[in-house]
Amino acid sequence: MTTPNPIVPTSPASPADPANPIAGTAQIFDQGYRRYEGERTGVAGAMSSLVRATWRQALGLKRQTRNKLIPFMIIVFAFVPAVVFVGLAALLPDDFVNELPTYVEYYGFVVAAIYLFAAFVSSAILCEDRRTGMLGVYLSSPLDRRTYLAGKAIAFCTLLFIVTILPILLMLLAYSLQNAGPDGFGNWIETFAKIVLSGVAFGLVFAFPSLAVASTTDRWVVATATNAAMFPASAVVTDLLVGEGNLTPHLRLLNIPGLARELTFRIFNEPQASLWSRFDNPTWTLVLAALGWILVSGGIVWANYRRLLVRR
Amino acid sequence: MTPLLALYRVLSRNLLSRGRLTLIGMLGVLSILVAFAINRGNDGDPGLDAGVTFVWFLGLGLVVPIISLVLASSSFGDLVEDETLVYLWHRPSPRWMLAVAAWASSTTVAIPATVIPLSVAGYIASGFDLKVFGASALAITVATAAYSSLFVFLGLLVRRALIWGLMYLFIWELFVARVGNGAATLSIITYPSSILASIADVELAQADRSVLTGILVPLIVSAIAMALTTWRLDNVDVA
Amino acid sequence: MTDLSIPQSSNGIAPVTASAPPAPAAWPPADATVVAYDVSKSFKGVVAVSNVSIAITPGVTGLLGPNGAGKSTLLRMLSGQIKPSSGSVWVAGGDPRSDAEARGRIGLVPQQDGVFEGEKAIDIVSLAATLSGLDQPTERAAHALGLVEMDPGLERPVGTFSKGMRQRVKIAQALVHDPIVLMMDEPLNGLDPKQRRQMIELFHGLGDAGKTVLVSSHVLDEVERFGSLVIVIAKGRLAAQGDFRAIRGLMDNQPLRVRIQCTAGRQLGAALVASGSVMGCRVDSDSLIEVTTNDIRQLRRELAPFARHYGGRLEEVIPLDDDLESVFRYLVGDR
Amino acid sequence: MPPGAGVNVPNSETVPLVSARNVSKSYGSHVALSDVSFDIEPGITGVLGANGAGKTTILGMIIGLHKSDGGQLQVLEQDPWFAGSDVRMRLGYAPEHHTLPPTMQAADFVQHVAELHGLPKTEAITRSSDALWLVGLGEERFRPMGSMSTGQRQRVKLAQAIAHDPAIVMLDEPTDGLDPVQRDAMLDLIRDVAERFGISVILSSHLLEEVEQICDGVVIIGEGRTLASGSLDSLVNSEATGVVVEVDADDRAVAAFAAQLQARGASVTIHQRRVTIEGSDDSVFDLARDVCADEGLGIVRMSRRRLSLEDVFLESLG
Repeated sequence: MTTPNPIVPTSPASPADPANPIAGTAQIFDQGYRRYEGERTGVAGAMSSLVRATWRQALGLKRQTRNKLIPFMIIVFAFVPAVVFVGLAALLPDDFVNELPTYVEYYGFVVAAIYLFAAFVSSAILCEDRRTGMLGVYLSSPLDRRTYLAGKAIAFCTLLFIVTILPILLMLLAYSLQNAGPDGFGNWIETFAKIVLSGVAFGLVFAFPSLAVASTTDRWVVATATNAAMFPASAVVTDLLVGEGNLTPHLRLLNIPGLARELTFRIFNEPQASLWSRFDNPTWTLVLAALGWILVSGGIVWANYRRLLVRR
Repeated sequence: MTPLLALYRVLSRNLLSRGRLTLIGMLGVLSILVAFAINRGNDGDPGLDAGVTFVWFLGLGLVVPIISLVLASSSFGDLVEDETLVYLWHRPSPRWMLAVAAWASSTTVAIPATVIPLSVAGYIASGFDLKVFGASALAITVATAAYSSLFVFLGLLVRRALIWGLMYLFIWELFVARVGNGAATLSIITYPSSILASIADVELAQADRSVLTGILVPLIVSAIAMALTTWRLDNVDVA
Repeated sequence: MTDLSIPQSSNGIAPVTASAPPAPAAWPPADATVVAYDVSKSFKGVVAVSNVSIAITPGVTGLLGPNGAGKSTLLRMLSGQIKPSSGSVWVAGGDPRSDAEARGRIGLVPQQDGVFEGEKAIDIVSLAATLSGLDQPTERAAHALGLVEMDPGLERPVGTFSKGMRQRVKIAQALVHDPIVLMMDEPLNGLDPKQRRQMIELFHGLGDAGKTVLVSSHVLDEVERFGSLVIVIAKGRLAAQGDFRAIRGLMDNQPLRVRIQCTAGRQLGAALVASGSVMGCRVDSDSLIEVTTNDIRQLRRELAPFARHYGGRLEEVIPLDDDLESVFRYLVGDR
Repeated sequence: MPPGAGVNVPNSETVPLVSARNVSKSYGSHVALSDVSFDIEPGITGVLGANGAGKTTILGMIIGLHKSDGGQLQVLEQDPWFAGSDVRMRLGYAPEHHTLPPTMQAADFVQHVAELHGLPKTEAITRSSDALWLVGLGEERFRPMGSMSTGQRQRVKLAQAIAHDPAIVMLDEPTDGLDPVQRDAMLDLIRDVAERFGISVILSSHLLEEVEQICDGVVIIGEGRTLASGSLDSLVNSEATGVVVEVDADDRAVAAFAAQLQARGASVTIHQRRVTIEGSDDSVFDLARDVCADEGLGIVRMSRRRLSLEDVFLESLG
């Protein structure tokens, strides 16, 4: 389609024309905008374009440097401990390597970075589209509200997995190279799977509530601030209620960071490290609570978007 | 209706968006819940210290400045953002009225959201001590009024007032002011904390001023902030 | 209208005296209600308006100019919304920036769409009335809404209004205190053709009642209906002020072209050339000619008798470049 | 691509691009459309209507955002409600508002919208660039859109609407906020898109002068009904007879001129200095000429009487 398109002259001069010896040695090409007759990719193509555009929007890619600043700073925060531990593992004698944090303990170092990332990215990808009228552009493309939200959610979750899975995989890789990783291939694969699974669980528990908050407003500053305050607040308040107020420990299921961490502990089957967020609930209630968070938050998002009058 | 009242009315209605009301309501409910928790944790001990510390730390330290910031900074901030300030600004009514209306509206919207839940929460957390209730109510009213005046000015001065305000709160009011005495004199939180400490007769860090000082200084701060806001209104370029 | 001028500076070649206003004796006119004296405005070193001196008298005046030429900036300086970097503004008795009373005599329709989204139309307009210190603000507001043909009883918040309805609320709040001077930045934007016509009639009525109505617009057909007085801003400077037909008359180096359709076109053209009223004549067909003239009035008078003389039926006489559009294009340097 | 393939106007001799038959739509008790019927043929069609007359609703229905309560709506031979994605893939849409993602570069934005409408990435990249060159923003295409002027944004909006080569492009107030010079340039561009590339244009505008300038067809919606639709020529040329003369004279002379005309049996109306002489045959031209010559009046302007679109519009609103 992009090859030059020669214009056939209406009455072409014959190359053999003796009176015009240079005829036929030149051509003028049709350039620039033209019709498109090729295949169209349909809704699937639109979704994939939406997901890629959302990644760029969240990370400030293909934009000026100041738009990249916040997301990349947070990502760096999430990776710094991993890099430090990898460095320590390389430098320290083998005996000490066992003293380094385990994979699941890593979340304790980066939970703040993760919820800041969730808070920032969720508002960046939802609020901006409403404020700039981009949502109207999407809804006049093959996408509709459902596919739009699905694309946004996919893009958001995959982004979150960058900070919930990758640093820990980095640790796994580095520890393995230091011979401090899991013994045997089977164990290695199992650990790998656990890391991915816990990263997914950890990410999803943060992802949906922050999307729900972002769906209520079109000002990203407000959404980011509310989200950033909501996660620690849910931890502090439930801890106070259960710890100080001796209320039912099931209230801890409302503690988003706590729930997320506890899920990872259960996946790795390790004793919990935290002293004050002690979960005694059986695992199935934790899973149920996580699903509840996801469903309720997803419902809030859908309710907000279903009613939304789109400015077109 | 006088111009001042009309301004007050439109500005308060502008502040009462669904999102803000939800936020305020949630914070109120949370404070009372936490207060109950503290009360239960006391197990019947006289909880004067616990109640005052709760009001001081969570109330004056966090809830009051943040609610004041959210409301007061958007009082002009929203108008600048929506480019509607001109409809109030261009009218011949005096500019100080506009400043005072903005302050009064954000304070009166904030007070039910701060004073009521936090004083009640302090009352509960202290094991139902009326002195704590009174002290909290006065201290929080003063703090809300003073913070609101500052943030009304900030909302007119800068575009991203929420972020600048949070930075000011966390760096100055909640950190530096609790470290040194000199800095404490120059921060708002010292004065309502002093009211709370004096009336309830409890020791709190950097809260050794008299009740009178505790009331007067925030009032003077509010007056200065209003004067600055009026000056800024006179000189601002309005879209 | 005698007050018209094309400052040399409009062509970018500023003579030494370009910043000085016209001779003080004649300027500003005694009945001027809006006067700007040598105002300039720059934003962070970028000049938006330079050295504009204008006086505006009662009646409807159209404010024109290309996008980015400083039109809105000038209007905002005249209304007092922004402070000139240099120069001074006087409107109806004072500087609108510092003098609240003078400001109170202005009705302002700003360019932006924003209104108080959560309020009802009647509340917005009566708020404006209250702030202007009027008694019975609700009655005044209902009256003003009636002027723009809106129902004062409308219960919906303005946030749900279409652009055209918001625009009329904006106009109503500007009219509610019966101002001496009305300044409106693109007030017809978003209105449908019927509403446009109503508003133009309203503006005419206000102008006839002795108000000074300053309206900026991008739509030249619309401005022609406001009346013939215009102010043209180009490249941050005052390019022209006055009756646009008179401005056209000052454009000496731009002869007028007229297209004529007449069954005896050829003979008519020859006769017009012979009489000296046209400088050139292009014959497009036997019945269609295009003539170029510097003496349009003589040409107009000769058309009917000459056509009759040759027994030609005159079917069409269309001046090609005496409208506001060509004046505009000339002044903003795009021909 | 074979030579000549670029000229591929959809064959719509028989089937219109958009056809509405008795379409109705209510929101609760509010009737937005009661009975709308029209056909939109290839070329440029202006959709006009008073504010709140249901114009936005019908445009929303064409892109499949609302379901009609009754009647039949066909866009590109499909029902847009049931085939929303397919229809929207072949539509281009430029919204009315001027806000565009401020941090995004124009080229990325146009590319993204082209991809959304089904173009593979490599195609989208080249066509984004082509479209931006076409609208005259070639050199500006890597600028963030937040730094662009209204005129440039309007061009970006056009570019994103046509980059994926739609069959129909819908432009909502495409000249809003443009100055006269920019407006003419934009209208030329739209003409170009329609004529050179065979993309049919549906545009909504409040400026009848510009609709008159570029549209081939017109649909007028009022109070939820179609008030008029058809080709522009058929609408403005119906029943218009007579001649309009503008004379170079003061009001009194104009009145005298009119009186003379009436004395010779003509039926005359005066609007400012413009005198309309009604009459079904062309002798009215001679009459106007003769009276002007006798009275020594200069003729400023003279033309066959023709309804303006504004007349049609206002009349159809009743």
